[in-house]
Amino acid sequence: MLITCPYCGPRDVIEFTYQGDGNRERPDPASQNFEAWNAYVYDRLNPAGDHNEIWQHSGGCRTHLRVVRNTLTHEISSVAFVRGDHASGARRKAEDRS
Amino acid sequence: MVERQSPLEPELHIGSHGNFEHGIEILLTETRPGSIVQLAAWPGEEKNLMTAIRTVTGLALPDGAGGGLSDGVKSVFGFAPGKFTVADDAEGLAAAFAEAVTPAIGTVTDLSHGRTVIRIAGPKAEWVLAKFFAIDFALTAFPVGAGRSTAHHDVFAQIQRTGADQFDIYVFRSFARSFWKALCHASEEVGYEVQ
Amino acid sequence: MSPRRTHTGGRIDRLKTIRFTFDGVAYTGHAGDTLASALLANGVTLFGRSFKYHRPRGLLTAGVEEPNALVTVLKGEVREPNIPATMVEIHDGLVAVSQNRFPSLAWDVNAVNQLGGKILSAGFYYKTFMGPVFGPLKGTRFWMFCEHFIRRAAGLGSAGSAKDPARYERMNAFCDVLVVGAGPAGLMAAKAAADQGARVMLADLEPRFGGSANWSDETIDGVPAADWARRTVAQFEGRDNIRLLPRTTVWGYYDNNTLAALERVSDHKEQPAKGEPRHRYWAIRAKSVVLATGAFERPLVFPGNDRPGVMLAHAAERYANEFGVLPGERIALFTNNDSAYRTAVALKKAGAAVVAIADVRPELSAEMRKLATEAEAEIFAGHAIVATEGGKALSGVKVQRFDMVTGALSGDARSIHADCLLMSGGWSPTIHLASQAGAKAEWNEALQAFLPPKPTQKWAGAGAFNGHFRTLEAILDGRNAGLSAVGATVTPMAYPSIESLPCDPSPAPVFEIRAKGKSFVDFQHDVTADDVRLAHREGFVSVEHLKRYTTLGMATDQGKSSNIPGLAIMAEALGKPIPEVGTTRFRPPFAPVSIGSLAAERFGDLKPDRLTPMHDWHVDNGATMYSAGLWYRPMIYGLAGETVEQAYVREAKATRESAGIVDVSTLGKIAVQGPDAAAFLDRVYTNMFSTLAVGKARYGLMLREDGFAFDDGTTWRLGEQDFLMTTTTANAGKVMQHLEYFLDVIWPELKVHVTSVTDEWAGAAIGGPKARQILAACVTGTAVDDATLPFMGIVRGEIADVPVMICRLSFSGEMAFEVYCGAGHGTHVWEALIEAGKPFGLVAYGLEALGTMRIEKGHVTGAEIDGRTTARDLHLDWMLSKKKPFIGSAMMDREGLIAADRLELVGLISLDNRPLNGGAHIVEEVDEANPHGSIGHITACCYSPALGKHIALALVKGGKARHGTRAHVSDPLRNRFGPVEIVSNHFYDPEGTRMHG
Amino acid sequence: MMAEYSAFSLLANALKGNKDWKPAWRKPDPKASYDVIIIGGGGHGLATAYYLAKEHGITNVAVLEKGWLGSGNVGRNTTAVRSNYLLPANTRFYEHSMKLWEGLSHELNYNVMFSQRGCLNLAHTPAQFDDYARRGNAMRHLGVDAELMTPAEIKRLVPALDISSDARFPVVGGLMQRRAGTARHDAVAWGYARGADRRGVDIIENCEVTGFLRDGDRITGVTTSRGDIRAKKVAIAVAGSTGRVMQLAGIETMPIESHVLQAFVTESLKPFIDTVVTFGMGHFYMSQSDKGGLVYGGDIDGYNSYAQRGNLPIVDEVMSEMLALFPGLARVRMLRSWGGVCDMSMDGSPIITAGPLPGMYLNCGWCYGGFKATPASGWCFAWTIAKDEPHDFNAPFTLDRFHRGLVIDDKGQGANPRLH
Repeated sequence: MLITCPYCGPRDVIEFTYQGDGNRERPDPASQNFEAWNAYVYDRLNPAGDHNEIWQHSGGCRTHLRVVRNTLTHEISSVAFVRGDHASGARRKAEDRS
Repeated sequence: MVERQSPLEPELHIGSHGNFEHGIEILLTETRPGSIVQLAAWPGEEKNLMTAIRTVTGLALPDGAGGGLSDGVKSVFGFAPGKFTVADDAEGLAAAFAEAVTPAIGTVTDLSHGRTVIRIAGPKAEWVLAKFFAIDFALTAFPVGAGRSTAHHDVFAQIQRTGADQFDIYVFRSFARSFWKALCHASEEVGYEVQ
Repeated sequence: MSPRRTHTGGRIDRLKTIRFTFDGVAYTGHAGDTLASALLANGVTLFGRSFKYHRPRGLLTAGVEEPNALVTVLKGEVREPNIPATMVEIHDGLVAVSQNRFPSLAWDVNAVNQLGGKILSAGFYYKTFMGPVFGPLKGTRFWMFCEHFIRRAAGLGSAGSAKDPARYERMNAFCDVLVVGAGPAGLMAAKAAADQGARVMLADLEPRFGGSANWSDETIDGVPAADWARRTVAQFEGRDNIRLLPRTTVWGYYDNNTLAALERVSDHKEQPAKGEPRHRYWAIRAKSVVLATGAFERPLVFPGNDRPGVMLAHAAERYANEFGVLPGERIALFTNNDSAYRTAVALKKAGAAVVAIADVRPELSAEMRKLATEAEAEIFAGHAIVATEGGKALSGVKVQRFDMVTGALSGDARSIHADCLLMSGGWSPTIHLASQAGAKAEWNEALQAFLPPKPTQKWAGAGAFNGHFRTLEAILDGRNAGLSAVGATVTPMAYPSIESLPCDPSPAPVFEIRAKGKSFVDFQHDVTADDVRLAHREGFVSVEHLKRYTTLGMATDQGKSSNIPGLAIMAEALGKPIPEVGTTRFRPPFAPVSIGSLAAERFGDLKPDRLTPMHDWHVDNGATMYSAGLWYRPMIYGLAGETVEQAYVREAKATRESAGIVDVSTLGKIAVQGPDAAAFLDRVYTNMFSTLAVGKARYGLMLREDGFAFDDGTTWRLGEQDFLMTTTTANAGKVMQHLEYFLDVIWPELKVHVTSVTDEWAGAAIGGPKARQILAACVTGTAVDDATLPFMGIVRGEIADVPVMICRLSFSGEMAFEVYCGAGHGTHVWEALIEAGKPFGLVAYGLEALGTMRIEKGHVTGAEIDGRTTARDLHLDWMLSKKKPFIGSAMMDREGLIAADRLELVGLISLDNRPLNGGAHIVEEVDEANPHGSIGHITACCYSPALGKHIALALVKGGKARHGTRAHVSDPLRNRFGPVEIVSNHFYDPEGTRMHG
Repeated sequence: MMAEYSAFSLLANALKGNKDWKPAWRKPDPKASYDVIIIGGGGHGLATAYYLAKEHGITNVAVLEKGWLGSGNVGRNTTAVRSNYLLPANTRFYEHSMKLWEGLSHELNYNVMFSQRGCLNLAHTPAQFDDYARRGNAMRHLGVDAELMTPAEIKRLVPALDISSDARFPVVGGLMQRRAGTARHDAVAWGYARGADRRGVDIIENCEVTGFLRDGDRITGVTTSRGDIRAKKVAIAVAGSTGRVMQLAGIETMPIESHVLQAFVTESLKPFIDTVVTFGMGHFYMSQSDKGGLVYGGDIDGYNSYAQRGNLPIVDEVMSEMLALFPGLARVRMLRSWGGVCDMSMDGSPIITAGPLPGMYLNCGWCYGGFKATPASGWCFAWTIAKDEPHDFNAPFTLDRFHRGLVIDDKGQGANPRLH
C-alpha cells in the first residue's frame, strides 16, 4: 500500500503509523461532558467503505495526514495534511459518506 | 577544541572491500560536518526562514518540497513542511542561526553531535541505497540537491543527493555504527572502498 | 549421449557437460538442463512419492506447477526441501535427493497406506481417533497418542537446522511498467513500453526469456520463434530504461500496484560471487503492470492418471523442443482439445513413435486428422483412456469408446503398449496475480476456463493470460498492453507473419472419465474424484469447503493443475454450472517463496544495535551489556570472579558511600521549543511547567487520554521558550509521537516544535556523598556549590575543555548530578569524570545497581507504569494539578480508576532473609499445594545493600492500608514461598536528606 | 438422525464405497420465526447455537451465515489454543474455554484434533522473564498450569531454536503452558455445526442480514437476502463484521476497529516443532501442523480493513522474526498467506453481553484471540442469551466497561486497538 504524502510523495505504508478514526472530536480540555470524552477516547467509526482516518508519516516528514481510504479495497481517494484542515471542514468528510 | 569522536570508529576500515577485484563501484565516507542544525519555521514564516538561510549560508533554497542544494562546504535541504536541515564543514551554525532566525520566524535546534553523515558515492550508489530505502533514487525522481526523509525499519534517515552519483545520509548517531555496517555489507556485492 | 537425449535441437548446450547427483547416483546433463530434463534424459521416470498414499510419481509438468517431482537440494549441511525438479537448474556439484520415502524412493514402506484406501477417504480423521470417554486415554490423550504416529509419517522434505550461510537481500524498485512474463506477449509489451521511453522491468520465472517461443516450433517473421525471442531480448540489453529479471517469480500483487518478486540470483551457480545474494526480493512499485503470465495446461482425471510416465502434453513438447529430451519412446496422447496434436507432431519430429491419440471428441476437424497422420498416430476419436498399466513406470494404456455427453463408456477396452502418456485437459490462464490484486475471475464457456477479472488496480493483460492462445494474438495483445500501460496511443501495426500449426482453443467440456480405479485430481495430496464426490455427499459443497475438507489445492503447487478439474467434478455432482460453484480467491504467493528472501537483509540482523556515545568504554572496562529495547546498556561492571549480585551490591554500596557514575544517554530527550512551549507542557504534564524558572528542572508525569499513567521524567527549562524534556528510555519514541500528535492534530494553533535530541547529548549521572567534590574538581566555568547549583538547578560549564550542562537531580537518592555534553564528546567527558573521581573512590555502575538504588528509593519505572496503573496507584497523585486541565485529567476519576481494590505501589521486605523474585505474587495465606488468593505481585526486587535486606516493590490490593502488615510471597513457578512485611515504597532516606545534602 | 462417527462407522462405510455418508449438517430454508437468531455462522455463532440447544434446551434457533459456514476467522487463524493470560478476568474465561476444549471432540463426536502440545512464550531479557513469571504465577493462583523453562530445557524441547547467548535477542527463559496446543480450525466450525444441527438448530448459509426488524427500540428480527425472519432474541457474533452489522442497527460507533491480520503457512516439512512457540521481542508465533506445514503469524497490519488481505511490511516483519528464532529455516518456503478481519477492542479483551438494544445480544471484540475462545464464548453467550444475564465468566466483559474505566487491558496499551 502506498500513501501519497503531500510533502514526500508516494511512500510505502511501512513509513506510516496509523492513528485511527479521524472523525473523533476532542472535547474542550476543561469540558466535564464525560459522554463526549468517552466517545472521543473509546468509540470509533468503523465503516466498510470510505474511512476518514489519520496517519502519521512517522518514517518521513512526521506530519499527520488525513487520509480517506476504502476499507474494503484499500484504495485511497484523498490525502491532506491534518494541520490546517479545521477551517476546510475536512474533518467531517466521512460523515457524508452515505 | 576537543575533537569529536566518530561513532563509526571501530568499524571504519579504510581500504577496498568486498567484490572489488572487478572494480570499485561504491565509495563510503563519513563526512563529519562541523555543524548540523535543524531549522523549523512557524506556519507562514517559511519564506523568512529561507531568507535567513541564505543570509547565513549564502545558499538560495529552491521552492518546493524536499528542495535543497549544496556548495560542497555547506548543504541545505527541506525534509518536512517548513523544516530544513543545514550542514556546514565549519562549526558554529547554531550560533549563527540563533541570530538570524528570530523567535517570530521559527526555531533552531543544534544536531551537530546527534546526526552522523555517511556519504555514499559511485555508479552503484542508487543500487545499494535501494536495498534499504523504499524511495525512488532515479535522478529524475530525486534530483541533485534535493532531500528526502525516510527510514529503514528503526533507522530514520534524511538523505540529500549531493551529486549525480552521490548521496549524504543523515542518521541518528546511536544507530550510525549499525547502519554503517549494514551499508558496508550491502556494498560488498559491487566492491567498495572506505575513504 | 544418454538414451533419451535427441541429437539436435533444444536450447541446451550439448558441448557443456555438467555432473550432479540424485539420491547419491552420479548423472550428467548439459548446460541449460533442469534437474527434471537431465534426469529424464538419463531415463529416470520415478521422481517422488505422493503425500498421503506414498504412490510412486513421475514428472507431470516441466515448470513451476509441478506437483510430483519434489526434491531436496543439499548445499553441505544446508537443506532446501520441496523444490520442483523442474525448477532446479543443474550445475556442477549439484546434490539433490528425493523425499518423503523410506528407505528409498523405489521401495517406500509407507506405500502401505494405499491399502487403507477407502478408509483413508477425505475427512476420515474428523470421524475417528476421539478415543474412549473415560480411562487413561480419555480427553485429548487418545488423539495425541494417534497423532504421534501421524506426525511421524507426515511432511514432505525435512528442514535443516544449520544456519544458512547464504545472503539474502531486498531491492526496492520503481518503474513505469512492470511486465510479468517474457513470452511473446511480455516481450512485445516490454518493447512497446520501453520504446516510448518508459522505465520498464521485465520479469520471468524461467532462466530463459521467450516463454512458449522457446518450445513452440513456430516461426515468427520467418525465423524460429526461439530466435525471434532471443533477438528481441538482445535489443533490450544495454538499454538503461529496461531492467531484465530472468529467474524472477513475481509472486505477490499487493495494494497500490506494489508487487513482490523473488529473483533466484545464484541458485544455478556452483558458488555465488563475493557478496552476491542467493535470492533477491524485489519490492516493485509499478505505475502500471502488464500481466503476460500465460496459461497452465490441465490434466484429465481418469483411473491411473498418476502413474509415472503420464505427463502433460505441453510438458513433453517442452522437454523435446526446449531440452532435447524425449519423455518416452512409444507415446500415446489423451486429449479433449486440439493442442495435443501439435505435441504429437513435435514428438514425432523429435524422434519418438506416437502410437495413439485418444480424443474424447467424436468429431475431429480435418486439420487435426491431418496432424495425426503427420505424426503417424492412430486416432481414437470419441474415446477415452480408462486405465494405465505398469508399476513404477508406464507400460501401457487402455482405451475405450466414450460418450462425451453422457460420460458413458462402451465397447471393449483396448490395450495399447506405450511408455509415456501425454494428456491435455485444456488450458487455464494464469490469472493468479490479477486475482490477488483484488477482483473475481470470470468463467468463459468457450474456453472452459476462468478469464482474468476486470482490473481493480492498474494492470492490463496480454496473450494467453487473456485466453488468447495464439502467438499472433499474444504479440498484438502485448504491444497494445505495453503502449496503453504508458498512456500511448495504440496505433495499428503490421502483423508479423507467423507459421504455426492450426489449433482451435476451445476444448470439449470433459474433465473426468469415470471408470473403476483411483482417478487423481490433486496429485500431491492424493485427492481423488471420489473424494470430491464424498465431500459433496457430506455437504462440503462450497468451493472453500471442498478445498478444506479434501485438502484439494492445498499442496505445494496450490492447485495450479487441480483447481479446475476439482471444481468441475463438484459442479457435476451439484448439477450446477462451474461458475456457480465458484473459484477460490488466489492469495500470495503465486509460487512458494524462500523465507530467507523475505527476511532479506534482516536475516541475521533483525534489529540495529543502538549504542550510547560511551559504549566502547563500557565494553573495554568490563561491562556486561544488557539489551534494553534496541539499546545496549551496561548491566554491571563485574570484577573477576564476581557474581552479578556481588557486582551490583558493590557498585551500589560504593555509590552510597562515596560516588558512582552511570551512563544515562539512553533517556529520551526531546527539545520542546517555541513561544507556546510552556503552555504546551502544562497540557501534556499533570503538573505545572509554565511556572518553572529558566535554569531549573522539574519532575513531570504524563497520563494517557484515558487517564492512566503514561511516562515520567524531568524537563529542564533552558530558556524562556526552550525546554529539554527527558523521557524514560523505553517510552522515548512513544512520547515523541504523543507530543507530535497533539501539536499536529489537536492543538495546531500552538507554536511549538518538538525535536528528538536523544542522540545529540551524552548523559552521565554522578551521585553519592562525594559527587559534588568530584565535579568541583573537574568542572570549570561555573561553581557547583549549593547556592549556584541548588536541587533541580542547571548550570553550564566545561569539563576537560568541553561545554557541559549540569543539572542537579537524583534518581539514586544521593546528592547527584546529570552531566550532559555533545555526544561526540561523551567519552571524553566521561573519562574526565572517571579520572577526577579516582581520588574519591568513584565507581562506574550499571543498570542492576541503578535498579537497586531506585528500588531503595521507591521510584517507579516501566515495571510499575505498566499501562494499567494510575497516578494514585503509584502515590503520584500529588502531581495532579487541580489548577488546569491536562491530558487525561477528564478521564482519570472514572469509577474503575479510583476503585478501592486497585493495585497500589508498596514496598516489601523479605522476612526470611531469602531473595525475592520478580513476578512473584503476594497472598495473605500461603497455600503451596493449591496457590490462590493473589493480592498482587512483585514488580522489582533486589538485595538492598543500604538496608541489608532483600526488598521489593510490589503492586498490592489495598496498598497503603496494609503498611506494617505481614503477607507472603507466593511464587509457585519457582517454588518460593515466605513471609514479607508490607511497607512504604520509600525504603531509604524517605525525607531525602541525602540528595538535598 | 445422523450416524455417530467412529472407527467402526468409517470401516463400515468404506466397505460400501463411502456411498452412504450423509451431509454433516442439513441445508434448511429459513423459517418465518425463531426463538433465537444468531447472526454469524463462524465458530462463536455455531458454538453459541450448540450450547443454547445442549445446555439450555433452546433448539428453535437459526444461525445465519452470509457466505459459507466458517468463512470468517475460524477458518483463517493459526489454531493456537491457550489460557495463559495475565489478568484474572481473562485467565478465568480462557481456562473455562480450555476445559471445554479438552472434552470437545467427545462432546461433538467430531475430532477437532485438539492436541495439547504446549505453548512456549520466549523471554529475551530478565525484565521480560519477570513479566512472564508474573503472568505464570497469576495463572497458577487461578489453578491454571504454567511453568518457567530455562534455555537448556527450551533447547531440548525445540532443538531448532537459536538460544545462543550472542543472538541479538538471546533467549533467557520461557513461560510454558503444557495444556495449551492447537486444534484443526475448520473442524471446530464443522463439529459445532453438526452438533447444533443434530439438536435441531437450523444452519442457514448464504443468508446475509441486511437490516433489523424493530418494535421501537426493541429488535424483533432481521431482514435478510433470504427474506425477513423474526425472533424473540437476536444475537450477534460476527467478529470482524461487528461494525457493519451494528450500523444496520443504527449504532454508528463502537469500541471496536476492524483490522486485518495475516497468517502464513510453509510447505509441508517433516515435523520437527511440536509446540507452539512465541517470540518475545516482537510479535511472532508458530506451530507445525499435522500435515507438516509451519503455521505462523505476527502482528496485525495496523489499519482498519475489511479486505481480508494485507500488505508486505507485515509479511517481511514476520519472516524476519521467524529467522531470528529459527535461522535454519531460511530455505524453507512460504506457501500460502491469507488475511482475516479482526475485531480489535479498546482494551484487547472481548465483549459478551446482553444489549446494547433490547432484544439484542452482542459477542465481539475478540481481537486476534478468538479461536481459542470459541467454546467458552459460545458457552457464555448461550448462557447470557438464555438467562438474560451474564455468567460469572463473562460478567466483566461488558460493553460499558470502557466508559466506566473497568478496562481489562492485558497489554497495558490503552485505547489503541492497533497495539493490543
